Amino acid sequence: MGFVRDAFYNLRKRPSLILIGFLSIFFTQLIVNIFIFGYLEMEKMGKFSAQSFTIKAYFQSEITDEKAQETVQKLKNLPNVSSIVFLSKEDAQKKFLEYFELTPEDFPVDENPFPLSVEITPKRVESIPELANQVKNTGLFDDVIYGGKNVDVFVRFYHMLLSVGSIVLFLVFIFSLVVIINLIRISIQSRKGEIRVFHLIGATETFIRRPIITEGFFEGLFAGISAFFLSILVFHFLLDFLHAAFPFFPWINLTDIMAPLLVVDTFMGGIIGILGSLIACNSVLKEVLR
Amino acid sequence: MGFVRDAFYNLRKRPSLILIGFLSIFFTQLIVNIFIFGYLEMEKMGKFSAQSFTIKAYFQSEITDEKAQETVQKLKNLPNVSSIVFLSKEDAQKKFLEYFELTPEDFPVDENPFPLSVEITPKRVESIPELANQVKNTGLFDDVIYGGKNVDVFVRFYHMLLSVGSIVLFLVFIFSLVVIINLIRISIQSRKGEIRVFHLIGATETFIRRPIITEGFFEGLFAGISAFFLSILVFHFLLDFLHAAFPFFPWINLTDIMAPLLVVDTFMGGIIGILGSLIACNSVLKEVLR
Amino acid sequence: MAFIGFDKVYKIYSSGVKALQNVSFSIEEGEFIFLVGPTGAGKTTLMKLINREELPTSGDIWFDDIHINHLDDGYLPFLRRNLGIIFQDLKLIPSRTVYENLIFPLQIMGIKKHLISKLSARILAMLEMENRKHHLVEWLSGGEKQKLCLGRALIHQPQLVLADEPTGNLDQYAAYEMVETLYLYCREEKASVIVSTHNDRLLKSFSGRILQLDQGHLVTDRYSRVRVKTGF
Amino acid sequence: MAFIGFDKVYKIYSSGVKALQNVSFSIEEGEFIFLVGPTGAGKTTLMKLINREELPTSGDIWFDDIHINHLDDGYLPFLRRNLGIIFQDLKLIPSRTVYENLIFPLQIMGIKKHLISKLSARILAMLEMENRKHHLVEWLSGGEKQKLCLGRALIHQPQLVLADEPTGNLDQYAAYEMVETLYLYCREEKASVIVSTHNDRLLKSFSGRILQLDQGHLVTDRYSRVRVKTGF
Ligand SMILES: Nc1ncnc2c1ncn2[C@@H]1O[C@H](COP(=O)(O)OP(=O)(O)OP(=O)(O)O)[C@@H](O)[C@H]1O
Ligand SMILES: Nc1ncnc2c1ncn2[C@@H]1O[C@H](COP(=O)(O)OP(=O)(O)OP(=O)(O)O)[C@@H](O)[C@H]1O
Ligand SMILES: [Mg+2]
Ligand SMILES: [Mg+2]
Repeated sequence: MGFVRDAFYNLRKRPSLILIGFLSIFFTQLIVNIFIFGYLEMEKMGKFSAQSFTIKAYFQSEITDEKAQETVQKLKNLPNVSSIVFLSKEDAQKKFLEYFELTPEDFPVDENPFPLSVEITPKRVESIPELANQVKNTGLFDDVIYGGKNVDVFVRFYHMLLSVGSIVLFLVFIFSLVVIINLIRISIQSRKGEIRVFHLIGATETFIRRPIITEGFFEGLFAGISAFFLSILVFHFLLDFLHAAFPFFPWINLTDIMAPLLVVDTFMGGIIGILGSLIACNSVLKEVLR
Repeated sequence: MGFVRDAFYNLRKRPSLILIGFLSIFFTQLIVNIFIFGYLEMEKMGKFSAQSFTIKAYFQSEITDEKAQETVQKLKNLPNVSSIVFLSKEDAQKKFLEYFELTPEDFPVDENPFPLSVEITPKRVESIPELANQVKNTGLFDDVIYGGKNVDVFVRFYHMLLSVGSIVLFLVFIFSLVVIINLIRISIQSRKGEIRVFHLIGATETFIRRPIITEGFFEGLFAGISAFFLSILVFHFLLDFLHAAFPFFPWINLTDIMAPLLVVDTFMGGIIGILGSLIACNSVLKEVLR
Repeated sequence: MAFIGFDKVYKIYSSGVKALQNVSFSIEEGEFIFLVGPTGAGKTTLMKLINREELPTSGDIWFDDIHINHLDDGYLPFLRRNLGIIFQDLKLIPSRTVYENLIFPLQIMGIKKHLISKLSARILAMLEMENRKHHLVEWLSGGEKQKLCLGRALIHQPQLVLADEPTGNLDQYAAYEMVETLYLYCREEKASVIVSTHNDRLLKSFSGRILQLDQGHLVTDRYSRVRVKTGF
Repeated sequence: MAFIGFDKVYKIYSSGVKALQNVSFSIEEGEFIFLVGPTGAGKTTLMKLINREELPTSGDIWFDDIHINHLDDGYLPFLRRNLGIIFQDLKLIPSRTVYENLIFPLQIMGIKKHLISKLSARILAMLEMENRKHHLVEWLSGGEKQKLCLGRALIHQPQLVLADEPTGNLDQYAAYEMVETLYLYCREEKASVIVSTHNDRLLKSFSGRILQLDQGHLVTDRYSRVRVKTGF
């Protein structure tokens, strides 16, 4: 494991380089973490709000009770459906009368005019429009209605976050990578003389690369882990603040985001470190060794 | 101007360093720009919404018409007041009757029960709570009311953005500075041999510093200006998207943010560049020159 | 088959300088060779060609049955491990210690720790630098650095030693000692040694073959035999 | 008042090495001095003290009425501009051209362009390196680099030249030429010149004062007069 010791030796000898590499990965990881936070928060909001949004679908009048029951069973199996309530004509009438505080006597008619209907609770808010469409497409319903504008706004926001988020994450990843590649390049170039001497007295390229790549890996890893800890700290205070400021909002729990953050940070840090140093080695070693 | 040419020579010789420095300043400037964007957008929303929020203040019953008129003049001069409308008892009664579609005959009373009142339109939403307080503190009013919860939420968001924003901006500034300091350090260290030779044959420290600081300045400046152009491009598309997605929202105009962005980016870039290279010189030159 | 063979070798640098022109010779195992010639004659260039630091513009170079100028880059390290080189510009790493610099050739070959310390102890004793073991190389005087280079060139017991102007910073006595060390190494290990030098007093103290370069041409190739070993 | 004065100078490095011990001497303007002594005797150290690269552990050093070891750092550049130094390890910048390296001392002093080109043309002619003007220094042979160092040391016409082992990579003829150039410079410009060398044949070719160091002690301080100027 001599090359690990060598890597640490090199890391120690170039504090400025390390600091920049560290800061860059760290900083970009923070941004990644903010997006993960935002995404998980959105998820939570989506789940939470889903309970207050339902889809109401009214069967066409010619549909029989049995046919309707059957349809309900089918709908229940759709992946986005959390629960589904079937309202018979009688249930509907009862609900109507209760709502207006009337008795059946106040409302005497020959035939019950209320249609059969279902009330579907979706698993997630953002799936409501799609689900409503699916229900409509069965062709059995007269009318399918849901929370309309509110849901649409939420869904639009959700998609915006996802698309902007993935673009930003991609950019941030590229940024980290470019920085690390170039830092390792500089690190190689600042050891140019040493590396040339090694090569001239018979070191193989593997011998020269190994500590450099180890160095990159550890740098990325440490930066990632540090970013994790700082993020947790920041989010801790942020969530405290948010809970205090908007207590009725469904804020995420710190413990829920810890595992995903840790995995993403260490993994991404390490990958960026290794990938960066590999690319840097390939691009600059040939030139240094001539 | 030999040292400017020298600075460019050095910049050209260390493309990796330049790239990182550039990317870091660039990236942090982008973040700064996003906050400037957010801030200006908030400003715009504040101004826009202000028109739909007014403060209503009802004079105490013992206040005379003249005293009230006088107070109105005074309030008009408060810095946060955009406009103020005085309602006499008669105006109030007329308004009430109009609202409920009644005629004076429907509402025959001896004495007009309506109090004197004013309706104040503020310049900015976020100043409403403060303004309301000022009005209340005159001691002449029975009751001062305004949009309540909506305004409070907006104001809370506004302050959150300001405080989080200024913390983030500060961090970002420090980050840029640390990166630049360390890059210039590396740049100095990678020229260590050269600088030592210069010093040994009689170069003054000023002679050695000048191209380094020039180098830092130009690096910062270019990164800042580039960040400006990219930001403008990104905001252009973002605003297009936002206008299309939420057309009735008071989105900012691109032309409104161009000037502040340009000033902040070039200025901050240059300052970071100069400051960074100055600090780097001081900290590392002594050691290199021993 | 010769140990080292140069066959009509030309080396013309990109700057247009003709460093070697039509150089042909061959060296057997165990030969001791002085390479002489004025400044800029091409001595260092010749050594760089053997080391494959440079490729010849034309001509062929053989080393122990290997065609050096057609050698795959991957085999380069294994070629170089057979060589022990004292570079004209030393090529030490100033920020590392004497000991670290000395054992680089062994580390590179992945030699075991205990063998490294045994070999290095012997070399340090030979150089009389035991007490400088942990000094940084940048603390050494010019002559001390050159002695360290000798140690680094011999520590892995190479088949061929290239010593490029190894006595430039040494006084006459130390210079004689250094060349004597190389001469004995050549005799005892049956290794070939090529010493480039400007110091013609050394030529008179050791028998050996003399290759003389002038403006890139090999102008002399002769044996000189020292009748009475004079010492210094 | 002497031009250069050493008064009971000791230099003990942090590693514990006693490089100079109780060294006292003085040098007048226009003197030509050989500094001799075996490897590690302290020659380079003595020159580093004059250049203020190192501070003495104790004792005083004077240069033209200036107390060097009490000199404020800010005046250092102005002290050094009076010196022309050929460093033992050359201290050229390999990635720059011959011309760029040559004119650094002039650039540093802010000399005007036309004067720079006039002075550099003269030096390049003296070195016979006009055709190498735009070559990178890393392309030069060892001897050529040393000649370039001579040029850089003289181009700004310093009052004092320190040449530390300037002939290590030169053949006997080129070495003689280099020392002759320094000798003539000393005569014509009334400058003092200190040449450290291991090459005792040079001592026999030029008259001058000889300072001999041994293990940090100044053991000899004598004049040698060459009766018949032999040349080479
Ligand atoms: N990389 C290079 N590019 C261009 N020219 C070079 C290069 N290396 C050496 N030369 C030139 O080739 C010629 C031979 O150089 P070389 O170093 O072989 O001489 P040398 O015999 O070792 O001289 P010295 O005794 O001064 O060390 C010289 O004129 C030198 O300037
Ligand atoms: N920076 C330093 N730190 C510690 N010891 C040093 C340092 N520089 C030189 N020395 C030691 O001081 C002694 C004198 O060194 P110096 O370089 O002056 O010798 P020199 O006479 O120039 O020898 P050479 O002829 O080999 O160049 C040597 O033993 C050397 O190892
Ligand atoms: Mg050579
Ligand atoms: Mg010396």
